[in-house]
This record gives sequence, C-alpha cells and structure tokens, in this order.
Amino acid sequence: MGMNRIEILSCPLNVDKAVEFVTSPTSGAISMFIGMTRNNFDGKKVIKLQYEAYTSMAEKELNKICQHIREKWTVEHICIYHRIGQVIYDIVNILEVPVTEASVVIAVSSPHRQESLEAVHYAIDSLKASVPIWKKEIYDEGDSIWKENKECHWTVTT
Amino acid sequence: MGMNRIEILSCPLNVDKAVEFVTSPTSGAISMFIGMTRNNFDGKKVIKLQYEAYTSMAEKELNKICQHIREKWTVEHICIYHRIGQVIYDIVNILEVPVTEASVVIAVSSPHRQESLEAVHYAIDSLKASVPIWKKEIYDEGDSIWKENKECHWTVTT
Amino acid sequence: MDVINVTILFFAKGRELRGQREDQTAIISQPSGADLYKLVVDKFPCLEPIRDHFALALNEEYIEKSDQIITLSEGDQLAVIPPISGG
Amino acid sequence: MDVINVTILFFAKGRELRGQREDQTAIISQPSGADLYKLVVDKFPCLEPIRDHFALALNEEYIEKSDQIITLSEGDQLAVIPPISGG
Repeated sequence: MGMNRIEILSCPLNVDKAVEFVTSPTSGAISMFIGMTRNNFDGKKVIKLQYEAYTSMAEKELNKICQHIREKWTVEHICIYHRIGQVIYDIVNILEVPVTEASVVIAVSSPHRQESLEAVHYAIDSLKASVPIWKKEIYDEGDSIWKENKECHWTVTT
Repeated sequence: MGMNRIEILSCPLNVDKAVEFVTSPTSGAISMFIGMTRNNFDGKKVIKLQYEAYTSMAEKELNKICQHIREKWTVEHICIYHRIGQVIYDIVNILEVPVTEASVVIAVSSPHRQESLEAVHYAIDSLKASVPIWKKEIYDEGDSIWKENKECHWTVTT
Repeated sequence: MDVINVTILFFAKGRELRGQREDQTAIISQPSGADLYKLVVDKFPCLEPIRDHFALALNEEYIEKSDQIITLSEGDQLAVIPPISGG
Repeated sequence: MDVINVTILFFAKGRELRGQREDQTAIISQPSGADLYKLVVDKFPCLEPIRDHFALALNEEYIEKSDQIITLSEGDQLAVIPPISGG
C-alpha cells in the first residue's frame, strides 16, 4: 500500500530521509524535486528568510495533491517536506559564498518511471499554486519583501 | 558556466554528492531521478547483480545526452552516476527484507524548474535507449539472465 | 438576515497590515462568495492595499469569488490568504 | 577490395557466446552498414543466437544497418553491443 508523508518542518530538510521513505522493493523509480532558496537576489543580499504557514490548511492542500496524484498515476510512496521558520544567514559568510537551502523536497516512487516523473512535476506545480505558505526576504539594507508565486492566481499580475 | 559530471562507479551511488554537485546559487530548482535495482524479481531471489559497461563509449553517450540537454533546455549543472561492478546480496538478509540499491542517479539544476524537470525525464529515457551498460541477474536457483531495456531499439520485441 | 460570529485569521502581508494573527468578527450568515470577499475588506479596511490580491478560505477550504451562496456557522474559521510563495 | 585488420570487442551476452572480450579480425575496408552487420556474424558464427539483436559501434559510435558505406581503417575498434540494460 502506498504511503504519504507530509511534513512542514522548521529545521533543514533532509533529502536522504525523503529518498529512504519512498524507497520500496516494488518500485524501480524514484523521482525528486528540490526547491532551493538563495541568500542573494538580484544583487541584494538576503540576510534572513522568514517562512510563514497556515499549517493545518497547508497540510490539507498537500494531502489533496497526494490524492490527485494517486487518481492520475500509479505511484507507490509520496514524501513532501516543506521548510518553515527562520533562516538567518551568517552575514560574514554571505560575502564569501552565497548560501543555498532546500525550501521544499518532493519524492515519489513508482514501479514505472514515467509515473513518478510526471507526478513530481505535477506536485510542485500544484504546491506553488495552492498551498498556503509564505516566504519573506529580509535584505541587508533593512528592506524586505513577501515573495509571490506567479502560479498563484490571485498574485498581482506582473 | 554549467558543468557536467559523469561517473561510472563500482561503489554504491551517493545521492547527496549528486545534489551537492548540482547545487548552485543561481539555480532555484534541482530535479532528480534515481533508478533502483532490487534483489527480488517475479518471486525469484536475485543473489547477485553483475554490471558490465563499455565504459569509454558509455561516457561518450552520456556526454552526448548532456549536450542534447543543453541544446534543448537552459540548465545549470548535470550529474549522472551509473553503478557498475558486482552487487552480492547477503542471502540470509534477502529472506528477511528485499534490498534496493541505486543503479543510476541523475540530477540537474536550473534557474526555472520546468527545464530541469524535463531535462531529467529526457536524460533517463535516452540513457535507457543508448548507453552501453548491461545488467545480469543471478538467481538463487543458479540460473541468470541479461536484462534488456524495452527502450533499446534492437532489443528482442516482447 | 442572520448575523453570526466567525474567527478570522491573517497571514503574511495581511497579518502585518492587521497587526495581529487572529480576530473575531460578526458577519451575515449566507453571503455569496463574491460578497464575502467585499465584506471582509469592509470590516477590515486595513486590507485595502491587497483588496484584489488575496483569497479567502473557510475552514481551510478556498472560497471562490462567485455568486454561489456560502453558509457560515457560528465559530467558523475564515482566513485571509495573500499571494502564496511556498515551494 | 582492400582488407584491413580491426579490433572487435564483445560485451555481456556477446562476450559469453564468444568466450572472450576482445579479438582481431580482417574485414573489407568499405562495407555498407548493413553488410558490416552480416559480415560480423559470418566471421563470428557464435553470435548466431543474437544475430538480429545487437548493434555495432565503430570507434564508440553506433553504426546504422543501412546502405551507407562505412570506411574502416587499420586498428579501428568495432564493438558488438547486445541489447542494453543500463538505468
């Protein structure tokens, strides 16, 4: 029986754990997507990332995504981790190397690869359009911005 | 500048290293595919997996896949690991839990997710059709079989 | 027309505009979806800057900005969802 | 017609049928792709069981089973590629 694991976590995401969760003796394929956030946007230095979530609804929406996947594709296990909380960058290190952190990890296993490849693509597209999680970037010059996904249909059209 | 890493390895594949290689401050998306082999097929116990490769040509074909990806999609780094050598399963443990091992890991990073998602899908489809690597399953009853990818156009039509 | 009390939640930009995460408000019990969007901005004028750029969720389900009548119950949870940025 | 010497490599099922990984063979220097496939089986009848199920590669590039003329050079590397199973 296929299992879903959905976790909204305030710690760094662990790719290995996602792979481990979806690994199964009956699935020859694992497809994954990792969304990365950066501490450097358009030349501005991001010193802090702040995530906010309507956690209970976000989990519900993520469960709906899992359900839709299972209606459309024959997959085995689905694992979705999303980062929340605060990421405070080390200002000294920022000047040296831009830092990247996984904000989302999606892993799906399936007997046939086509299925998990398509399911992962669908999952990240849907997540960006409907799951109530927000990300604010705080810059070294003191200003900040709430990011907006272009996939969200009530986003200011740009 | 985007980099390609192609490795044909006789040790277990390391998913984290592939993620690390493709991680980049200018890429918000990492897409991956992991092909798993199992020690249990159609009720038969696989006690040994034997990989064989025409290594120099396999590397050339994998490089062509990277080139084609870069012609079609805007991606940053590409990492392809393929397992070769022998995998000998612990016969006692087989009876308890079927063992899974990654036979191939493909990771691609890109500024926009659509590109790496499509590139990874293309990469595994192409690899199965053209890269000269073979896998033989040796069963506990003493018989064995060379597997054949259905994507390979000179495979016996089944 | 009946009026009932609902909990209203604010997130992200909406939370900053409102200055708090949660509030109570009295609202007619059977508005259309579209009316509900208007009523929320009427009740909370602080949301004016994002009036065309939020979604509403009732008990964790999105509400469409349509003519369809929504039936609210005492204690329901309404949420103001500014443009999302997960993923 | 010129005859030249090439190295021929066998892999997987082909290697097992031949009993070795590598050999030398003399072959006409300008066969068509399709002829080359036939010539290889003529030279190595042990490949009969897989005669319709291998590909040939010349210096690590696949050769099509077509009318196109292939120009072989002394010391070229020809490889018999049974159905692959990587991935």
